[in-house]
Amino acid sequence: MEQFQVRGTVERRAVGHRHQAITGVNASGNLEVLVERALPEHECLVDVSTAVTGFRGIWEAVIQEFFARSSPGGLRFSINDGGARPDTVTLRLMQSVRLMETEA
Amino acid sequence: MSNLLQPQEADWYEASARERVAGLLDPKSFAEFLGPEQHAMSPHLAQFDLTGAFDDGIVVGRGRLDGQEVFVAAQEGRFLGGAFGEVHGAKLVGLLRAARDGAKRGGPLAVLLLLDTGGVRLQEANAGELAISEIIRAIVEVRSAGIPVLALVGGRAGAFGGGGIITACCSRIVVSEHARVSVSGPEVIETNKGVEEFDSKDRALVWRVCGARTRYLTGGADRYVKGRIQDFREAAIALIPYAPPFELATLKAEQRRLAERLQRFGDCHDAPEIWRKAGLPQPERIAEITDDTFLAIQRPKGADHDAR
Amino acid sequence: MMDWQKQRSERDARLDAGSRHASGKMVAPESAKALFEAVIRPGDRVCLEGDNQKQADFLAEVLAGVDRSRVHDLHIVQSGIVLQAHLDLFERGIARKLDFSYSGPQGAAIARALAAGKIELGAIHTYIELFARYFMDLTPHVALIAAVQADRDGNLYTGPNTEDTPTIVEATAFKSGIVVAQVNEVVDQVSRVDIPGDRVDFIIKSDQPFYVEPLFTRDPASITENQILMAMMAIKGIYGEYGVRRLNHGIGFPTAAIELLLPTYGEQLGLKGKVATHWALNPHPTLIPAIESGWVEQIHSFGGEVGMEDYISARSDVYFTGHDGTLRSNRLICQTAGLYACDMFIGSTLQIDLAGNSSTVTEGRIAGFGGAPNMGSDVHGRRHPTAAWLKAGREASDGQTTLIRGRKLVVQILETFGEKMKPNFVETLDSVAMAEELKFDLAPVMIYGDDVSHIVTEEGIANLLLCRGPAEREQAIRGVAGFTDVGRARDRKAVEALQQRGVIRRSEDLGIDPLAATRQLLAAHSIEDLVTWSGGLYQPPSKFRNW
Amino acid sequence: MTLDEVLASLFPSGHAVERGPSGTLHGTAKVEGQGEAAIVGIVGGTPLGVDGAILLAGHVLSVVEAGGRAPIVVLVDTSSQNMARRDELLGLNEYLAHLAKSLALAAVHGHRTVSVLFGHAAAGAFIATALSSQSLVALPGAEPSVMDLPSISRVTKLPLEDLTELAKSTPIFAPGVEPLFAIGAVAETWAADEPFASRLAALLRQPVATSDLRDRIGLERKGRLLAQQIAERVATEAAAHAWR
Repeated sequence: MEQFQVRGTVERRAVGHRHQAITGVNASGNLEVLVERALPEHECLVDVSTAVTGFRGIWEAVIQEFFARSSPGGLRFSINDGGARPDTVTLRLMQSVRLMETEA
Repeated sequence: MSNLLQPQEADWYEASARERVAGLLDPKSFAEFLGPEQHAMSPHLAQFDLTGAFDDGIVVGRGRLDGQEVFVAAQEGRFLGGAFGEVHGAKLVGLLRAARDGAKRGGPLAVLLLLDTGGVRLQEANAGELAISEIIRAIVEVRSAGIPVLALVGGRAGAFGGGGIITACCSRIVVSEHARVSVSGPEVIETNKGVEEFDSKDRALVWRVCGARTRYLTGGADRYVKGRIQDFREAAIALIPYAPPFELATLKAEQRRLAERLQRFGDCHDAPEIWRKAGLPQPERIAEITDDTFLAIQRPKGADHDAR
Repeated sequence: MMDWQKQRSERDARLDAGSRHASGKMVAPESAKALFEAVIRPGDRVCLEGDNQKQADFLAEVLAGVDRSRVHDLHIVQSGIVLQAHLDLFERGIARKLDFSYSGPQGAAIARALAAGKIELGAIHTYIELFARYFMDLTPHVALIAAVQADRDGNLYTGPNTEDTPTIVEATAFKSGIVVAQVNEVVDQVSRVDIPGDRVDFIIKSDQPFYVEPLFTRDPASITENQILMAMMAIKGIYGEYGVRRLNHGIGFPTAAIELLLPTYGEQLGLKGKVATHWALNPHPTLIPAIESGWVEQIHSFGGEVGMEDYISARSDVYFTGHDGTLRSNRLICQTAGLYACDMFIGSTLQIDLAGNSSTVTEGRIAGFGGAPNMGSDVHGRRHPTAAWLKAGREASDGQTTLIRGRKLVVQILETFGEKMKPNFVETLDSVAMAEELKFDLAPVMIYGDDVSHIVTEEGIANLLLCRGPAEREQAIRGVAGFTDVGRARDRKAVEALQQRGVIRRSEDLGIDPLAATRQLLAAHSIEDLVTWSGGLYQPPSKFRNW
Repeated sequence: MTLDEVLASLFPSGHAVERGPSGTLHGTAKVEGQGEAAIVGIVGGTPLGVDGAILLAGHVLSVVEAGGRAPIVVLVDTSSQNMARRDELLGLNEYLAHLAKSLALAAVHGHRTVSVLFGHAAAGAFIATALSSQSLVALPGAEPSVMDLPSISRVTKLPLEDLTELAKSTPIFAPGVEPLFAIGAVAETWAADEPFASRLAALLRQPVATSDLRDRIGLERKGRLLAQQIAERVATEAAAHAWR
C-alpha cells in the first residue's frame, strides 16, 4: 500500500456547481474517485491511496497530464485504488470532472 | 450531446450500488446518510495491505419510492465482494434502527436492502459476523414495528453466507436471474468436501443449486424479475403492500412450509429432480429457457406464500 | 520418349496400395495407419487440414503414429499448427519441413522446436499466400481433410465449417494427389455436396466428430470501460467519419465492443444503414444484436462458429447458406473478399512500434498470422471506388488532386497497456529479436506500418494518413501511446500541434462524454444476453455458459 | 466439557432433555429459583443443516405457542453450517434464517433467550444458534469461530505466522472466546470452577435490555471501537428529517 498527494495549479476553475461526486469502485484493476469542490479556483489536488506500490512516477505523470487536459481548478480528488492501469485512472478522473458539471 | 442511459433503464447486474439506488428510487429523491465525504472507512484493511472505500462498500440513506418515503441500503458487490465488515455492517444496523425508531413517527414505508455480498469480510470476520447478527435482530425489530423490509438481489456477488440468511429474514425477496442466494458458496463446499460434492467450476450447476430460478420456484424468493433496475423498482412497489407481518402465525406457516419442502424434496440433489417431482414441464430445460418463458411457468403449489 | 504421365502413374500406384486397406473408398479407423503407410511416401508434401477453427484431429493422431521407417521427412503445408499431434510429427521425425500460417496455442512449442532444430521452416504465410502457393510451388501430394458427412461415392458435406477444404482439395485432386477424408458420419445421401466425390479417394469415419474451436466467441462480460471508450471513438471518428459500409473485424474485445455498441451508440449517432452493412466476418456471436436490430445486410464467413448454426440457418438473408439451410463458409474466398472488397479492417494487436508495424509475436511465442495481414493491407490492385476508400486516399495524397488512388482503412485498436502492465507500444518489436535469434530472413510483422491508416487507443485516434513523413508519424503514434515509455517520450509541442490539426483526436475532440463509456451502453452484457437477442437460436458451448 | 456435565452443572435440580435426530436436543429443565426453562440445542459437533434447523425452530415455536414466559436455553456444540450441495439446493439460508427469526420471535414474546456455547460453532451455524439469543454465554471448551486462520491466510495471502501475530493486537478477526467477548458477541464467560446453575439464575434475573446492546458492550470492552458510533451517526442523520 502506498499513499501520496499530487498538487497542481491550473488555468481554469472546474465547470459546474456541484459540491461533490463519487465514481468508480475500489476493486481489482479499478478505483474510486471522490471529488469535492474544496480548493481555491486555480488549485487542484489528488490524494492517492493505492494497493500497489512502486508506480508513483506513473501516477504523477497521469495526474499532471489530467490537470493539463481537464483544468479541474478548485477540485480535490481522493482516490482509493485497487491496482488500476493508467488508462482507467485517466478515465475515472475525467468522469469525475464531468460529474461535477452535472446536477447532483 | 449526452449518451447517458436513463438510470432506471440500466441493467441491475452491471450497475454500481449508487446507480442501483438512483434508478430504484424516484429521480433525485435520494439523500445519503454518512456519505463518502465523511470517510467512514474500515480501519482494519490497511494491516492487510488493502485500500478501503469511502463508504466501506455500502450506501445507506432515504428517498422516495413512487412518492413514498423509504430507507434504502445498497451493497457494492465489487468492493471486497460486498462483504460485511465493522463499519459496513454498522451502517446498515444504524439505518434499520432508525427505521424502527421512526415507525412511531410514521415513517418509513419500507426498508429496501439491495444485497450484493459474499458474506463476512475475512479481514474483520468477527465484527462482520456480529454485525450480521445485529442486522438480523434489527430487521426483526423493524418488521415487528410494522415496516416491511425487502431484499433485492441481482448483483455479481449474490447473497452468500450471512447475506443469504439476512435475505431470508426479510419480508419479501425479489431476484433476477443473476442472483445466487445461499449460505456456503460453491467454492467453499468444494474446498471442504471435494469436487464430487460440488464442482464450483460448473456454472450451470451453481445456478441450478443457488440461483434465482431455483429460489423462486421453491418459494425462496417472492418475485423473479428481468434484469433492469426498473424491473426491481416495479416489483418493490408492488410487493410492499403485501409484506407479511412478523408474528407467530407467520413463522408457524414458515415452519410448515419449510418442513413440507424438506419432506417433498429432501432427497433431491439437483434442481431438475425437484421440478420433476413438482410436475413442472421439461424440468431439464428450466435453466435454459428465456426469462419470458420462465415467467410464464406456473409456480409449484406453496411457492407463492406469505410465510416468511 | 518423355513420360508426361508420371504423376498419374504414381497416383495409381498409391491408390492401388491404399485400396488393399479399403472397401471401395471406405477405410476402417483401425486401418488408417496402414492406409497412410501405403499412400504417403517419404518427402511428400502433406496438408493435414487444420486452421484456427476446424481440425482433422483423428487423421493427425494417426499420422503422428505411423511407422517412421516408412513415412518420414514429410513437408507439412497447412494453415494451422494447432494440435499437439502436429508438433509430434516433427518431434518424431515423421515431418521435417514446415510451411504454415497460424499456430495460436502452439506458438511457444513451435518456437522451441525451431530453436531445437526439429523444424525446418519454409515460411510463415498469410492464409491467401499459402493457398496461392498450393497452386504454385507447394502443391500437396496428399491431403488429409475433415468433413461432417460422406456418402459411399465420396461426396462430402463439410457442415458450416467448410473453411479451407475446397482449396486444399482443388490443389491436391487436380494435380494427381491423394485425398483422404475423416468424417463424422457416413450417410446414403449427403445434405449438400461441398466436395464432389470424384475428388475424394478414401473415407474414414472417426469415432469422435472433428474438433472445432469456438475462436470467435467473445464474452461481453469481459469487455472493459476503456474498450468501450475506444469503441465509441472508433465508431464516431472512423466508421461515421468515413461512412465505412464494407468491413472486417478482428477477434479482440475492442472490436467485440464495437459490435455491441452499434445498436446503442451507433443508433444514437444515426449511423444505422450508413455504416457496417456488409461484412467479411466469421459468425461472431457479438454481432447478433446488430443483426437483430437491422444493421447488417450481409456477411460472408471464413469459417463457422460453434453454437451459431441454428441462428445462421434462420438468418439466411444475412449469411451465405446452402440449399440445405446451413452456413457455407470458405476461407480463401472470404479472405479475397476481405482483401479486395472491404474498405476497412479493424483489429487488435499485441505490440506496435514507432512506425506503426505490429506483431503478435511476443517473447518466445510464434503465433503466426491468420487472416489479419490480408485484411489489414492496402491492396494496390484495387480499382473500384467507394466513398470511404476515396476519402482515405485523398487524406493520404498530400494535396495531389488528379489520379488519386484510394486507400483501405487499416485500423489498429488497442489499449496502451496489456496484461500485467506490459506496454503495447514499444521501440522495437519482440519479433525482431526473435527473428535474429532464429535466423529468419524476415521478422514476422502482422501489419506493416505503411498499411496502417489509424491507431485507436483509450488516449484517442491517430490518423496516420494525415501524417507527413516518418517523424510526424512517430509523434502521432507516441501521442496516443499514453503512459507507456513510448508515450511518455513524446514531444509535447509536436503532439499538441498534431491535435490542433486533427491528426490526433481525443475523446473530447470527438465530443464523446466519458460518462457514457459504461458497460450499460453495451447491447448485451453476457453470453446469455446474446442468447436472448437470438431468440434462443444461439446455443453457446458449455464453457461459455455461466448461468 | 461433555453435554452431561454441562447439563448437570446448569440444572442440578434435574432436567428432561431428549436427544433428537441431526444432533438436536430439546426438553425442559428446572432453573434455580426461576421455575422451568425450555431447552433446545445442537450438540456433538453436528453441522447445522436443513434437517437440524427445522427441528430446532419447531421446538422454539412450540415454546412460544405454549405461552408463558419460560426462558429458552440454547445449548450449542455444533460446527459450521452443513456444507452440502443438497442443503443449499433446498434453501439452507431460509432454514437458518427461520431458526434465527424463531429465537428472535421468542424474545419478542417475552421469553428470555440464552445461548450456552460449550463446543464449536462457526460461520452460519454460529449466527443461527449462538448469536441469535439475547445473551451468549461461553463455557470452558467453547470454540466459537467465524473463520479459521488458515482459511483467512489462504484468501488474504498473509502468512499464518503474521496473522497469528496480528491476532494478538486486535480481536477483529481471530477465532476464540476472547476476541468474541471483546467485541461484544459473548455476554459472559463462565469458568469451570463456578456453579453454572447460579450463574444462569443470575443472568436470568438481570433486567432484559430492550434493544441490542452488543455494539455498546464491544465499545466498553474496547474490542469494537467503531460499530456503535457509526450506527448512531447513521441513525442521527436519519432522524434529522421529519416524516412526510
